[in-house]
Amino acid sequence: VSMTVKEAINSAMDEEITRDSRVFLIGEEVAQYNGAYKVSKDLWAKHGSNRIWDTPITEAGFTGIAAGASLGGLKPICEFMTFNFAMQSIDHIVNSTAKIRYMSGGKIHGSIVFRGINGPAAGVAAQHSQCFASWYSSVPGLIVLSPYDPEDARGLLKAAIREDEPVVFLENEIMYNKKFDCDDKILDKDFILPIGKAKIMRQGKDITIVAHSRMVGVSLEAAEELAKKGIEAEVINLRTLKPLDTETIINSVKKTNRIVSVEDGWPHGGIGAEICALMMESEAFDYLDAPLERLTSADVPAPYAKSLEEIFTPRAVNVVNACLRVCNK
Amino acid sequence: VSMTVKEAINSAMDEEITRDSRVFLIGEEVAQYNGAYKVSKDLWAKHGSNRIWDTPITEAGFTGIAAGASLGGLKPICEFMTFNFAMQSIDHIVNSTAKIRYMSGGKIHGSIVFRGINGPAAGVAAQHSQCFASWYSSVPGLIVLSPYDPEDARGLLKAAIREDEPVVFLENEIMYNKKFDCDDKILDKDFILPIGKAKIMRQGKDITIVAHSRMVGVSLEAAEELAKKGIEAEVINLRTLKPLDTETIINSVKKTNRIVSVEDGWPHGGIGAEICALMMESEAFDYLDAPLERLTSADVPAPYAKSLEEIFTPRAVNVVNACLRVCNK
Amino acid sequence: NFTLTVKLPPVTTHKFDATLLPTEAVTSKEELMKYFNDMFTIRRIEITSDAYYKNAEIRGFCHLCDGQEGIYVGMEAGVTHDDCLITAYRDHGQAFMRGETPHAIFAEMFGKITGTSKGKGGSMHFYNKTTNFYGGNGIVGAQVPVGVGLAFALKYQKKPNISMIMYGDGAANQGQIAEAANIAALWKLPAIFICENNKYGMGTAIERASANTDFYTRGDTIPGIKIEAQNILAVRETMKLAKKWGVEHGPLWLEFSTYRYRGHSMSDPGVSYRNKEEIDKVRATRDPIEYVKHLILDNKLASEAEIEDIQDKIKDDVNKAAAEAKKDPVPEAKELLTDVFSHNRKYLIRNVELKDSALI
Amino acid sequence: NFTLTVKLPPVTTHKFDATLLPTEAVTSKEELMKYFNDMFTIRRIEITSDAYYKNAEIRGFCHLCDGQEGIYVGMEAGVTHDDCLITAYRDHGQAFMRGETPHAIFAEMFGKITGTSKGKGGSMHFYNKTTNFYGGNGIVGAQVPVGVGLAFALKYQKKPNISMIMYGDGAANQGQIAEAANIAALWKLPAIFICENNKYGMGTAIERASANTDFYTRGDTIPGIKIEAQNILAVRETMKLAKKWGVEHGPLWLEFSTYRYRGHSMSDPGVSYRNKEEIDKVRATRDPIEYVKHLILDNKLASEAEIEDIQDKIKDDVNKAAAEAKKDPVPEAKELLTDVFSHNRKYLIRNVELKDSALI
Ligand SMILES: Cc1ncc(C[n+]2csc(CCOP(=O)(O)OP(=O)(O)O)c2C)c(N)n1
Ligand SMILES: Cc1ncc(C[n+]2csc(CCOP(=O)(O)OP(=O)(O)O)c2C)c(N)n1
Ligand SMILES: [Mg+2]
Ligand SMILES: [Mg+2]
Repeated sequence: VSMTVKEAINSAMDEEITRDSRVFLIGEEVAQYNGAYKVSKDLWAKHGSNRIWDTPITEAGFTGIAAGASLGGLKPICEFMTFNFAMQSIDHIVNSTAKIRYMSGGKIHGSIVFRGINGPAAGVAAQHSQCFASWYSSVPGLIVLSPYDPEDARGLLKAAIREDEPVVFLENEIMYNKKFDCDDKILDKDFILPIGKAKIMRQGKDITIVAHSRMVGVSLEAAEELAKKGIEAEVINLRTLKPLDTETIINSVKKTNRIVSVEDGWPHGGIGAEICALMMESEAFDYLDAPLERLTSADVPAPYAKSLEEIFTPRAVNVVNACLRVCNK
Repeated sequence: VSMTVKEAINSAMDEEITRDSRVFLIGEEVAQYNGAYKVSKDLWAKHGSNRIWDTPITEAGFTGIAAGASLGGLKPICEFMTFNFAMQSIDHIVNSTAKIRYMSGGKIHGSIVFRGINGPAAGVAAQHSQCFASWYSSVPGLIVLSPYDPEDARGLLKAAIREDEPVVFLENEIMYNKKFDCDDKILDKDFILPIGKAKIMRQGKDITIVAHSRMVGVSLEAAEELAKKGIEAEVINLRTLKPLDTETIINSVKKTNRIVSVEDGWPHGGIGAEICALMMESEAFDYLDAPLERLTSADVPAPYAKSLEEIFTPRAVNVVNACLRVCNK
Repeated sequence: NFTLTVKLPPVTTHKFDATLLPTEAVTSKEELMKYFNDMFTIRRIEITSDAYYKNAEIRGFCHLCDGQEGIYVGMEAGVTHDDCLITAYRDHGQAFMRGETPHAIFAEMFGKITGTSKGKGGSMHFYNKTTNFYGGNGIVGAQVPVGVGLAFALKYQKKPNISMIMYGDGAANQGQIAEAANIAALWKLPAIFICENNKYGMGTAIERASANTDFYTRGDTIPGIKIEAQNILAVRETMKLAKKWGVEHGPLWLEFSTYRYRGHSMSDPGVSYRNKEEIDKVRATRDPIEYVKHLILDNKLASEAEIEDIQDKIKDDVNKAAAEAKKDPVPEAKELLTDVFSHNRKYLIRNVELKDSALI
Repeated sequence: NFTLTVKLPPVTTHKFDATLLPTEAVTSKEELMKYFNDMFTIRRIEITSDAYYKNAEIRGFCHLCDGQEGIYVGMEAGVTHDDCLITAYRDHGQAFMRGETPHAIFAEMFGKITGTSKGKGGSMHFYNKTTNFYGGNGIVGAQVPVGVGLAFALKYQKKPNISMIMYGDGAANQGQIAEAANIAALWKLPAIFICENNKYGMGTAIERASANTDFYTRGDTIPGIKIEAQNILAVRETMKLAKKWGVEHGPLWLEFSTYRYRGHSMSDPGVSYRNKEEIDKVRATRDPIEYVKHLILDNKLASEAEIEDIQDKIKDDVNKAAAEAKKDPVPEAKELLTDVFSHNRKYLIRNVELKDSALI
């Protein structure tokens, strides 16, 4: 089946809202406007005002309300038009949601999905382009998912909604309208991907490339280039950022002995840094023939100008360069 | 001179407020109450209501106001009773302050210090114990400082206030009342420590221990223990977390060939992870005789009970254990 | 059955028809004795906490509520445990009224595994899911949107209940309260906003923190009522009305005039920003326990001696509860890593040293 | 010198003595011609932006302000550039009025190094430090506390100026606005809160977003005034008054009734949540440019032909400015790493590949 990432998210929500009466969608412009990016297209028309809720532009307010609704036994899907705006309400994600099971000794908890656009998009400049993958991954009590393609988006979003924990689900605007040929199995109403499991997108024996979200595509593109140069890269799509699928990464490195990480977040303490730590703290270290190289966005706020934006996030050429270096080529 | 960390912060503010009429202190209870932790003791009495401002309990409001005042040419010291509460206003630190120089092509900027208690304190449980060191360090446009002792506190806070950039200054409640014997030079009104420079607290040839804030003390304690076992640890007090003093760390590792990182933040993407990345991406890698081991707080919200809190953050025994392992002892 | 009719103190309203408000309340010996019991127990819990804190058996922040007991007892007399309750860190009174025993409350503050949150939360983090008590929140203002979310869940599930959302006068200026109020008003949620105006937010008097100190008007379009909350019957009657209003019409904004006898928390002597006379005056004229005690004595529902016996017994029970809680075991090291996620699936939870991590 | 006295439209107030408000304004040919020029220039900038956007020469978000030009021009006629100005992402009009040329504005949107922010900010991020224009902010509501901070700085420095803080009807519900307002009121800051009520926040009509749509009352204790802001003279007179009030008394809350002709941003056709008649009606009856044009023509200050010449010239100038901006160079790769910190000291700024980092 041919499907866009947006359609995958839309259909996953549609089906889960149908399946479980506790599930509802809440956010800005999600109902009557069909979503600022049309991700919730037709959901309001189909499910009505009791299931799809338009909020005022008050992130702290509606995130807290979604959190409270989850404590009260509902299963909210809380949409942020982008995760940049969730900085206004991050306290509710962390302090009202993630920590509450622990603080209450297991008595109180919320099952809730926080989802929306994360990371650099196209031409929207610094305030609309931040990647929060690593911040949320650092918070105990949160599960963090980052889909790449429609298969990921459907399978992980359904898993997230059915999960009994607070889940942060990071989407990518640039990927929304990308069409993929997908296996028909993903259409199954119960198509669920396991949380905590990465996917090997491409087998390879010479070097491991670890990426998530849009950077998986960039890595696959780089892998094609590398293949032309005789280097077979294994590309890992992390899918879950917290908890990381350390096993898949380690096993790959045991095979390839080399690794590069690719992300469009900032460098400091990013997913790449965490993978460096994994290399240090696991048996993978002994298999490394060369140190890991990180590719990240530049350590600057996202620029608007195309000439700069293009070189702000990792491109295939950067991945190729890094892999060549790591392979000593 | 004998001085507590609290006195160091207090005197640094006092002198800088005296020195530069643009500098003022703003925050909750900082004036008439002398600060919730008495860090601003006597400042209001001395400098008056035009320099020391009590705010309502509205972090988003007063942080934004401080940010705006800095764009308007003042030099605010914006105190958070703890950085946990700054999650309500982190958008202003990141989007209204850190990014603005870049977004305006260099036209607009703010010189401002955000300071307050960071990280686990004693018996205050999960919502009051979060370490934000790595989050802020990830944001381009911010300088992040983390003092350990009164020398650090005075020298770095003065540097921060005089700096032309937004600075996040992370204090530690447990350290506030710790008294240190300090060199008299720190009393100098112009005692400034360089931003971006770490300090070697203890020379050693066998292993490098990198830490910041309270964990420097824990590391020094561990180093004493290790010395008894014949291992000479070099303890690095990072002081500046962003930009990291990579040179000092690398040089130390070149000498010791072994390294352990210690922090009381959560593991994922922490300062330790970034140091792992530094090891991977610098010549230090070639000097490592063993992989780095990270010590961090456990990956759980901070517990209240003493029996759990004690083992939630790294203790000297953990540092000793890790160093012994890294030294293959 | 003997009943007593009591005149209620005057009330101020905002966009609310004052004629709907009761001017008197009917009560009974049984009720008054129960109120006395509950309020006095709460006060003893606080006094005992104070002592244990000073003895370093309770750690960190500890916010006592003596002076405000009438609110916690009065509220519950007007609603049921099917109505949700959420508050801030000053939560001992609510924890007790929502079914926690003094033993479990002390155990929590002592950091014992028998505590209401297994010792993981401490003084600021009491919860009781079975009685719909959602905490206990250390972040000023944060409980308010969360409480509106509880109201949302009630309405969504078509339950005939309200969510009672408590916050302080200092918290009142938090923008998220305005945000949540706006949504509650738009969606007509059964959210009862309750401002406990005890005149200070930490060391700041209301006039220095709020441009508008008429907290009952701060819901803007939401009708508001201000009452003297040192009168437990006023609290009770207001909550009865609020429950009916909330279920039928939507949000309501209450201001409860009260006073805290103590400093803000155990680390605040509470005397630098107000004078002793002020405190003494409230103690002498507006104490919620004294009010009920006088009703009992004046109407000869019990004798001084009987009241004293009751007090002694409560004092004794609370002391014993604390002493016993002290003997309970502390959480074992393995508890450090539990309760991050549910037990439905296993995740590796990392410990300080990686090798000590566990699949939980 | 010929002057013209114009009756101003009716005004609604909140806690403000309405008799203080002017009921008429005096203007001149010179003024009116300038207003016409400025407003028409802004409109042409927007129309031209629309065309370039559709041609993919402008990227990302682009929020046009046509329909609201009277506000930007009228405000500046009542204040000076020593008064601070801050707004949200719909900021082209303000950028022009605060001294940026159409060339520099287009260059910014085209991502050119000659843009007002070297192409780093784009449509939402215009600033001009020398004329005290502080942006341009993409985060709904965030500019409001920042603007109050600018007012704080003015008062701190004892300057006789105000800070004008613009936000939309949708933004009006942001809690941080309430927080900042409370502080502005407590500290009597010269902060003028200006709600541009254009009836919609993205696709949401004000009634669905705000329980209280009387935005001029939302400052609570802060006096408020609501005006018909399609009338440039009403805007100007209100700002004159606001400046005096702000410097002398403190904050003031203004609601400017206006309308946006376009969708929310270039990606919104703007017709699903409102109908074409509504838009056409405003265009026909409340257009700010038409209002001034009629004043000019009715009072024979210029002829139809003269007006048409002016329009042609502006159209031409703006077109040329855009065409020239198109030819400007884009920022070079090395600009990626500049402007993170000042140039006073050198920090290593990391690039995508570590090896490409630079000490800047
Ligand atoms: C967001 C946030 N800011 C600051 C604090 C510190 N703090 C805790 S309680 C408090 C005072 C609150 O006063 P009030 O709302 O009147 O409640 P009361 O303590 O009087 O019951 C402050 C400033 C906090 N916990 N959270
Ligand atoms: C905190 C935040 N939430 C959401 C958005 C997305 N957003 C941008 S503009 C807008 C609508 C704002 O409407 P209004 O305040 O009425 O201003 P107008 O666009 O009408 O000028 C929204 C929802 C944002 N930029 N920031
Ligand atoms: Mg109070
Ligand atoms: Mg609008």
